[in-house]
Amino acid sequence: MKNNVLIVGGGPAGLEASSQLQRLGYNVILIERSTALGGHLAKWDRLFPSGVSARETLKSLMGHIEGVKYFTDTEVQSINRLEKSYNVILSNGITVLADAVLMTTGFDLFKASRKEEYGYGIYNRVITNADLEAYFRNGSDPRIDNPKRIGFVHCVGSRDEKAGCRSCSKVCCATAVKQAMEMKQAFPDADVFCFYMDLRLFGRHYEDMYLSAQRDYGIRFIRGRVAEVAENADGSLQVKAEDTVASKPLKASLDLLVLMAGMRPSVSGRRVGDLLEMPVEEDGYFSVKEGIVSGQKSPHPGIFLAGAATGPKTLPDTLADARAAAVMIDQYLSDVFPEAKHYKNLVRELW
Amino acid sequence: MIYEGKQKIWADYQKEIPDDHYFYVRSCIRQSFFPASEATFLDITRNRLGKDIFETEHHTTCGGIAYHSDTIPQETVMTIIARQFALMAKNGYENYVCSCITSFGLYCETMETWREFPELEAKIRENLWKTCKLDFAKPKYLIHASDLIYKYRNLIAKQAVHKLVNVHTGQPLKVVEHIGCHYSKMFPSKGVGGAEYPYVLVGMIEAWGGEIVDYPERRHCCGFGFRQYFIKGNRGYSLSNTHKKFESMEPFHPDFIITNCPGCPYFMDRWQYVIAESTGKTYGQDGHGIPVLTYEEVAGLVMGYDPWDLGLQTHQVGVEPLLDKMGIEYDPEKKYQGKGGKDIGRPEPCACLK
Amino acid sequence: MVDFGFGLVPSSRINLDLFDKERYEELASMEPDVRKCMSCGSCTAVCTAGKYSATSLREAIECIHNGQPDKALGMLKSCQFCGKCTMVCPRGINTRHLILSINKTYGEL
Amino acid sequence: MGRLYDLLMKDYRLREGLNACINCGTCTAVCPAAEFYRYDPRRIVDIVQSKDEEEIEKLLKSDTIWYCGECMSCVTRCPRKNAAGLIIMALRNLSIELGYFVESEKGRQQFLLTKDLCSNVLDYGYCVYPRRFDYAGHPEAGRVWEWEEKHLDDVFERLGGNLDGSGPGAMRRIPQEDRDQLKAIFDETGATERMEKVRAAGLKKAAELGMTEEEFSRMVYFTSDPKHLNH
Repeated sequence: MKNNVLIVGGGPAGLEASSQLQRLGYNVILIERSTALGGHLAKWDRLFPSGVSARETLKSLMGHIEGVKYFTDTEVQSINRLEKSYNVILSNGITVLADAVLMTTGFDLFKASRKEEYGYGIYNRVITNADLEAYFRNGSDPRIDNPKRIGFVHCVGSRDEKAGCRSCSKVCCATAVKQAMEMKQAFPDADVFCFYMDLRLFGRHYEDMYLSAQRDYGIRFIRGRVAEVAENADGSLQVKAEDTVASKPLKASLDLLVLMAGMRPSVSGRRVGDLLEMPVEEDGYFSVKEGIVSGQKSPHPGIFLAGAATGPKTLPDTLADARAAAVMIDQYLSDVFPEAKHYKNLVRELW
Repeated sequence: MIYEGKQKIWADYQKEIPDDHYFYVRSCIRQSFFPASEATFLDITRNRLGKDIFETEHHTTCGGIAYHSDTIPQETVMTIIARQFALMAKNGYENYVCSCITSFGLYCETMETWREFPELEAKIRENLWKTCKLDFAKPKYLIHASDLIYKYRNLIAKQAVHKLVNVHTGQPLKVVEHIGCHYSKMFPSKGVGGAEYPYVLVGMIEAWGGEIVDYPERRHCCGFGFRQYFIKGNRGYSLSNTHKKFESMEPFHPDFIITNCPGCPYFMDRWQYVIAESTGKTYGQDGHGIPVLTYEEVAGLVMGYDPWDLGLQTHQVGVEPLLDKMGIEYDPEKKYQGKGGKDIGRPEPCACLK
Repeated sequence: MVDFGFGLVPSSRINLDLFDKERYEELASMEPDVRKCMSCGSCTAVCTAGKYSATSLREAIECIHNGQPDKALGMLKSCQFCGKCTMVCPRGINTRHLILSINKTYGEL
Repeated sequence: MGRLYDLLMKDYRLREGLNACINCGTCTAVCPAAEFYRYDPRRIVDIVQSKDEEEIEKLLKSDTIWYCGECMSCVTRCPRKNAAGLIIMALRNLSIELGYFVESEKGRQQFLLTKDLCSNVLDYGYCVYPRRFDYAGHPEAGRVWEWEEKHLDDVFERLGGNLDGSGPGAMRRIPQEDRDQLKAIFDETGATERMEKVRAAGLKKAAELGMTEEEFSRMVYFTSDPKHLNH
């Protein structure tokens, strides 16, 4: 008999874990609440630092899940803990007896309109990082009309206690630098400004990206958080910040302002977490059993976590986390269901 | 500008404003420079709308201006405030409405500080009894007088004699709003519409037929700055901040400015005069300034009060072009007359500002 | 004109709209590395002239980017071209050549 | 932790207003004073949280802390829920308590502010009193105020005011018993002591400068060194 593993959330973490667990000889059931697999990756155009296509990346992830049973437009309705496993009823009426559950519920993008002073949804030429990716994908957005002066605001809904989100979203700095260069490619004679508090370009090749943005694209980095945005009579934007390096207030007129909306804990993921009585930390993300040595284990036996469900992560972080979770789940099931071992070995020989 | 976006935010900041029975507290600056505005507020609410707005001669300044000029300790201003609250309770009221924005902000801050530091509240309670033999009390509802006119805006519209519409073109008048800094910048939830897009004045203008124009420096302070005005050597600060606002609003050609803070209309009116007389620059049509009105004055005009009963003659920027646009009849001869037509002369004309 | 005993105060707000792009491109053509500055302040930290005068290459570059080249020139006028800053710049900018190029580009202002 | 910092921490406004600052500059970006004075509220918050005694003492004796207009625009925007405006008020309070305010040109202005505003409150029960707001000292109040000042009683009567009258109304005469209570509050809560302290420190400074009180007051009221501004 095969062990069932239920994976909640069909984003990159869910996809990667599905393919790994399937290869390890488990019967994987993947559910996704939206109509398509892929999560935020499905909405992105190119990925930092190298600019590879998000479409291609998603395609290769999808390429490894043949045989995985997945249901889209499907949510968890109820979960009951049995002696060794979980009895899960799905919104599509199907009941799953899961020997292990993996939460890959990901993140929500911060609702930029909550930073009222930036005027997203009020001033016509204020957009978000997600809007810009959509523009790169389908090439049109009425708000982007050959802009000559473009601004990027880092830390929108990150490192902001007023907005109720203290944590850093980890990916916005690199995304801003990437998108700034892409806009420069699209509009070569535009002036591009990035307003940052700290540039957190920690990953491999990220610093090169920053250097290139300065040296090759002439992008101007200004250390100061944008304090206020307003609309001029001609429809352009007036942006206020302090240039903290010069210790002086600064203003600029811009044709387009891009808000780097940060990561927030997934609301629907939290709903499933509540069904499982999964503890969350102050930042709203799920707690793990031990942060360092087993960051994929939840405090409950048989419940595992991967990806942004346990805090902001880059895509490579997320995929690595998913693989680690697969191994953790394999160890767990091997201990709890030793009788299934023989079958698993057969499957593994097939691969 | 996407109007629906603002509506979403306004929906998030709806504060509860009781319909009736208020203890009314005046503003030092409004009384000194716009006494008719407070008289109009009381006449509209009491006589036109039949509300119970109680005033006692025993209330005083809240001490806010002295406090924000750093001349009296926090404990002093808090005890004066406690005294005002106690008078409210003593007279059987629990709804407190104040005419001053500095007071309003200070009341909010004081109550918040008391909530956070109960030992301080206890100390103030003790001070109050020691000094005034009054029992400590807190208002159930604390609102600014502009909140109340906002609340009644549609009742006022029903009695409207004039609309905020240019009778010659049929177009709504373009209005710029200026919210006093201490209204909601410290406590966004205490203001109608919040801190970034306050609705308290916008709501009035919309209800009375005008059109609000947003401009980049809308949120910027008028520049009063307390000590920055009282000391002559500092007035450049005050002047320059108003100048910054007018330079920013100029391209939008507003017909007038509506304010809810006692100081702002004085400064935005008088600094236009100073800019005109010292640099020759004016911001209204052909040499005129842009009239800066209190919300009581605007409500009064809409309800058909005589402009000179509203005290519009005490503005340095002439309001006649606005009255003409609104089709309001007025007698230029009566503008500067005292009670019963008494001749008390008239101001000297300005060299530059019309 | 009436004298009120006070008047408008000059604004010190940086206005990025005043940034002179053409002239900056001239500078960048002479010394492309100007774009690489990340305002770390190493140059200013070791600057000998900076100990005795308001000399700061870090601030000068900032001023140029902020459309205030005259201020930038002021901050460089006491530079002795000792070259210490070149040794410490983590981005490997030829700072001496940069300073010369700044003076050349904006000097005649 | 140093002495001055401890004294500051006694002030509720500092306890309310100071959380860890990340130097993002949103306060300075919208500050009305930062554009027209040599002023950066972010730096002040940073100095206070550094707890550097020397730096804090410099601050307390400097013009810098007197540039703020207390509009509190900074409070709305801070991502760490700091209130630069409240921190400034606490610094000013301590500068006055320690008598440091007379060391700076802007600080000395407290000498006049305290005298004028407090006497308005105690004598009339108002912070502002029209008969004490003279056109000569306030030419910017306009030709219209020049006229109002001459006919104050008539103007108030015309506009439904009650200048110095009995009963309620605008600018009424506030009954003696109520002003007595204000005085009692001043005595009990340290305002009277504050007034005397500020006056004494001001007069001492005047003497140091070899000036009479009138000369000192004139200097304080009129002078503003260009060094405060940006060039």
